[in-house]
Amino acid sequence: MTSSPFPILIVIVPLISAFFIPIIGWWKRNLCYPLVILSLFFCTLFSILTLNAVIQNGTIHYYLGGWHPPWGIEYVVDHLNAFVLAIISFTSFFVAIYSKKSVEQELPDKIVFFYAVYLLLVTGLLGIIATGDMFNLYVFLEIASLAAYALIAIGEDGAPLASFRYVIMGTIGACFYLLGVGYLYIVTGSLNMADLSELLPKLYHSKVVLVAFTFFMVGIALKMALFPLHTWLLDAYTYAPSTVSALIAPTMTKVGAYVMIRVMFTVFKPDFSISLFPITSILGWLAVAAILFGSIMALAQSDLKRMLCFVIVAEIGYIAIGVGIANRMALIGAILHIVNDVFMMACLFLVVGAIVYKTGTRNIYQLRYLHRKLPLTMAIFVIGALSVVGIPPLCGFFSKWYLILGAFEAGKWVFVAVLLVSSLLNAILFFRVIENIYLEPREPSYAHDGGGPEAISIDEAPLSMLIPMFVIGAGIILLGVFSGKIIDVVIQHTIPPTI
Amino acid sequence: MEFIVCKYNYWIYIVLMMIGFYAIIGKKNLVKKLVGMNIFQTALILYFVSTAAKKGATIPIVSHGHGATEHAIHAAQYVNPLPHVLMLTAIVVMVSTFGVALALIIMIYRRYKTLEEDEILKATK
Amino acid sequence: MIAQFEDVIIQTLCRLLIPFIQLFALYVIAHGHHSPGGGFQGGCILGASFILLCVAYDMEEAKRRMSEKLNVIFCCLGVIIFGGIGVVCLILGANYLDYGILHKLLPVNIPEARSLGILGIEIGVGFTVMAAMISIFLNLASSGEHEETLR
Amino acid sequence: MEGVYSISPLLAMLASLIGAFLILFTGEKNRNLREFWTILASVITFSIICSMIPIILNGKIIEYTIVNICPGVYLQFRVDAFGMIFATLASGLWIAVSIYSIGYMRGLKEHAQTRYFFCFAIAIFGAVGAALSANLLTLYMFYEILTISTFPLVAHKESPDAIKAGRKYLAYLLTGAAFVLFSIGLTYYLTGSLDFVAGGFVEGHGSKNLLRLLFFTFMIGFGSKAAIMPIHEWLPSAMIAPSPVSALLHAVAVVKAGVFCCLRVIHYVFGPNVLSDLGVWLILAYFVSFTVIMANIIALTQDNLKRRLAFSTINNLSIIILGAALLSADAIKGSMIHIPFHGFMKITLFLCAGSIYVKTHKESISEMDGIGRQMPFTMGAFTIGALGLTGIPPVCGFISKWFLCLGAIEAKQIIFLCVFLISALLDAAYFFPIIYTAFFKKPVDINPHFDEAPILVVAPIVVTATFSIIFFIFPDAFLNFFKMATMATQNILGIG
Repeated sequence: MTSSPFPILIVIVPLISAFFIPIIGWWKRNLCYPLVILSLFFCTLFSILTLNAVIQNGTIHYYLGGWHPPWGIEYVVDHLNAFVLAIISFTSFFVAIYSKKSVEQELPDKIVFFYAVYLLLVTGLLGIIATGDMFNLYVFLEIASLAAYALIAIGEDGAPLASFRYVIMGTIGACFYLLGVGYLYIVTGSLNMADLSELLPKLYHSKVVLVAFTFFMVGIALKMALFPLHTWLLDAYTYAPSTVSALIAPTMTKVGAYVMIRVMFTVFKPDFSISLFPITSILGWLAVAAILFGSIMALAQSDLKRMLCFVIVAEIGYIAIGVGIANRMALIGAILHIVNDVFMMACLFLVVGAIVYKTGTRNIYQLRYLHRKLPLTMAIFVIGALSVVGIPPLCGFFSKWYLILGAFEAGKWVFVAVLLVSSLLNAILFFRVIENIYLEPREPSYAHDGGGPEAISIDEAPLSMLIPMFVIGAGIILLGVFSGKIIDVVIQHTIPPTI
Repeated sequence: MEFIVCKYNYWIYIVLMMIGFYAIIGKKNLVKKLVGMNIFQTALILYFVSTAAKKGATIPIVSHGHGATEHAIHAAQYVNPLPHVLMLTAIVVMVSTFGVALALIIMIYRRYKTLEEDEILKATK
Repeated sequence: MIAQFEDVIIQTLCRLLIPFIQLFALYVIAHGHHSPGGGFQGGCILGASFILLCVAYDMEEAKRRMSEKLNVIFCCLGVIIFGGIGVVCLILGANYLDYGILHKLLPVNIPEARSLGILGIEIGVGFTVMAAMISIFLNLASSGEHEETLR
Repeated sequence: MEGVYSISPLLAMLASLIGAFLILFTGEKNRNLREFWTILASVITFSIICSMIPIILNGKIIEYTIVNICPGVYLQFRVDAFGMIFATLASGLWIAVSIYSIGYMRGLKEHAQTRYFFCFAIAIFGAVGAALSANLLTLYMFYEILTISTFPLVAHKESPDAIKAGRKYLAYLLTGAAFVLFSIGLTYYLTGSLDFVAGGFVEGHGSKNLLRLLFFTFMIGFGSKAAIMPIHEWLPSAMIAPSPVSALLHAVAVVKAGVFCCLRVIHYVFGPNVLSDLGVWLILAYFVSFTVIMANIIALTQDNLKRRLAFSTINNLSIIILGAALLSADAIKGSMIHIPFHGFMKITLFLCAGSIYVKTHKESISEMDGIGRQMPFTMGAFTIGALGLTGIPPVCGFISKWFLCLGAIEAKQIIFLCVFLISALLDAAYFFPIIYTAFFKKPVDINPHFDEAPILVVAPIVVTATFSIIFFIFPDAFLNFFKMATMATQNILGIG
């Protein structure tokens, strides 16, 4: 049976290009960058076409090698997949465009391998999302993680150690996931997600299934850096090269969140994950801890990138809180937040990369007068920051809105309070930075001389950095304004019908 | 008692896994941590392979051509190949993880001239 | 890191053994699709033969026979062969890695096309595994300096 | 009520938004062009909004839907009489304040003027958007835009004090916004709808106690912007901002938006029936009465002119909310027309304060001896505004206060009648000394000759002061504030 080849092409295009790059790199090193751009462009194109096809005709199944499930590996692209695929490939495309100058500056002699591993990482991420097979998911998870370890390790001083810790934690997470797969396999004899979801309901009271589910949740929580298991994230993302953080920070953890939603609501049915086992309430409270911890710890940071890493911990908490509340509104919020967060984090980390590229510092207190030097970059930073704070027309607000509605519906007032408090904490967080950038405190006596450090003139980041930042920034606004449309067309189909 | 003895393979894998886990958490030397990680992963492989074990069964290959006399055709006659295949893939993944981790350790060693975690932390402070 | 001494017995034995090891590796690769063996195991053996060369002589000798550049190219080539065969299937109108469709290209019937397709895959896997083995060994043995010569 | 589908509300919004970005991109290099954009945008916005007045007066409602936000909630504009009052006020005074700002900013050679004009335009965008919103979520969106865009204006001076004031401003308003968001979420959860309905839509949803909670979280949220007493502290601090900004904060956009939102909640979310049923109106009324009196007493003690005006603003805002909370027809009408009338009078006062600052760099009342002789136009306008706020007849403040008092009597609440009267007395007690100081005290320095601020500064002051008087004689002049307030009141109370 042949069907639309897009699901496999999305994964295969970056994979093969990844291995062409070293070969081409030796021949002509300058060709690497165009090749990466080209392949990711096709990747984005295919994933958008897939999304379109899914919206029009429903779920796409693709059987690798023509083997039908449950024997062969199946790629299933439904609304949730297609949407996340489009977002991730879109982001990685623009981060790749952005990477040129930054990589030339930070890693001048590793360009060839950088791009090869970059594409491998994208392959892994897209594979995780596209596949419909539990074990295949594990393989892609490890491909993505391995590429991430390598990319993080080439960062600045503390990077190798941070990366090593990430290796240890990530491997444990992956092993737990694999154990979960093993347990499910011995009770059902299947690895296919759709097949499993049909076989499992009869076994819901088996302890083995319960243990498998627990292993899944712990493993995935490690990979997505949910609160008590987030420690690897901070150092790793802080010390990674700018481009790498800009790619990994938005995507990796969000893909983890996607896997969690997939396992909880596709492989296991909602009536198992919600009613038979108190996992949702555990998740909810962990998420509360994550949000508060992340936001408060972020306040204590003077390194902009590290602060954003704590913000990621909090943002993951948002997604987890939505899954933890587990009603329709909250899930819409959680899935919307996956998308929004990819954009917001990409935007902020890209801006940080541009700041580092231009000034070489990430210290919040050394950013003064930067709005004179990098006016556009800073404007985009403000957009991203306000979105994280949750100012309405920007996308960050809408996911928060749905989460709050969901929490109301579930009668979980504490969650509502936490969501609101966290947006206040975020406001403190980002306005502290904005204030440092934009306001130029001076002695009152100089208040009216109309002067200031006029010597600082505009010295914007190069165009190859500005365009991606601009696109992502515009994306934040558009995602916000059209969030209702997105939910109508895509997200509402991703919610399991029994919720 | 029967619970323990009859499922000895699971117990072994759990014990191995915990040894590995202990090494990851308890040891300060990075290489020992790595070894712990490997034990952890190996325990997993053992677990998978042992689930597929079957007494008196043969390999799931239909020999042909070279005058084969016996085929294992019924499922009871051969061991389940799938866990082995999965583990083959998992081993590759684990070897690559191991390789990456070793490369990282070399980088760390070059930078700090030590592999003891507390000394590294002291050096970075 | 490897001690720089030369032992005539070891070196001679290795010189005798290595061709046979490599031949055996090729056999394992070539028979992977219908008997125990395959690209993975064969690739490992092939890689091991080079590692043996390194151990018996020194790394320079091994690098002379298998330069790093060539090694990386082999590594990439393997994956490209693998993926390429899949893409060829895709182009011919079947699913990815559905080798049966290769009968359109090759003068064989469908089952044989399947068999040949898998053989192609095994060869690709063999290349990559061999290159990866050598690369890991060289990296570790040179405590990471190997990669610096790659630029 | 009949709805008309028209793109005008969107056009009005776009005019100010595009204007803002034109200002930003023109930048410091071409100042005249930049300020031309400001004026152009304000005039266009104002004229588009005015073009909608006749339709509203015909008893119709203008609607325009942009996009669906979540089930049952649209990003939507719906222009009714009450929204129209605020929209005309905000956009109309924008013209005056922009002209004044040009004079003020150039007069003082302020820094970062582009940022100033940009944020100003965005703030007006937010205020007009809030006025035209059809539902709570749209309202919240513009409310937040307004909050954020005002922050750089408050901290404009960038002195440590100004930055502190900016932080305080954000802390109060964003906390308030969190309360608002909570309330909006709860409203949606209880009713499944967020659309404003004259007379309220929460009736019959949720338990009484839950509705009481909802009402108070709403009031805390929007009250933070309307500076009701325990949460008013940011407003006097924000006086550190340039005078046109203070005018914006106090008369045009920010606090008025807070009051506007409060009134929207009182009359278009809850409605008089529910409120009297719940009994919360009385609590709110006592609360704001306290604010009315306290603010005036504190104002008496202030020497800084702008701080004194700030407390006067707190007082007037609470008067508006008190009127709305009394739930009687005249009180509602009075409070609604007090929004624009107070706007015109207060803007006059603030612009006067700014004008004095431009010319003499004086901020304290005690330094202003005899300043009226030096700046007769400014101080004349100041006198008109002060008389108006006290409620003395030839100025429009009398009309709104008259209706408020009538409303208190109608509601049979003599206490609140007393509150109105005492507050008027106290108004007199702190405004008249200023007038006395300005005109009758001997100037300290010996140059009492005529020396006015630049024409661009004085002209808007004279215009707004003139309008304050015109509105007394013809409350319906030009913009039909009175008719619209009457219409809105009738809709709320379900009469006619």
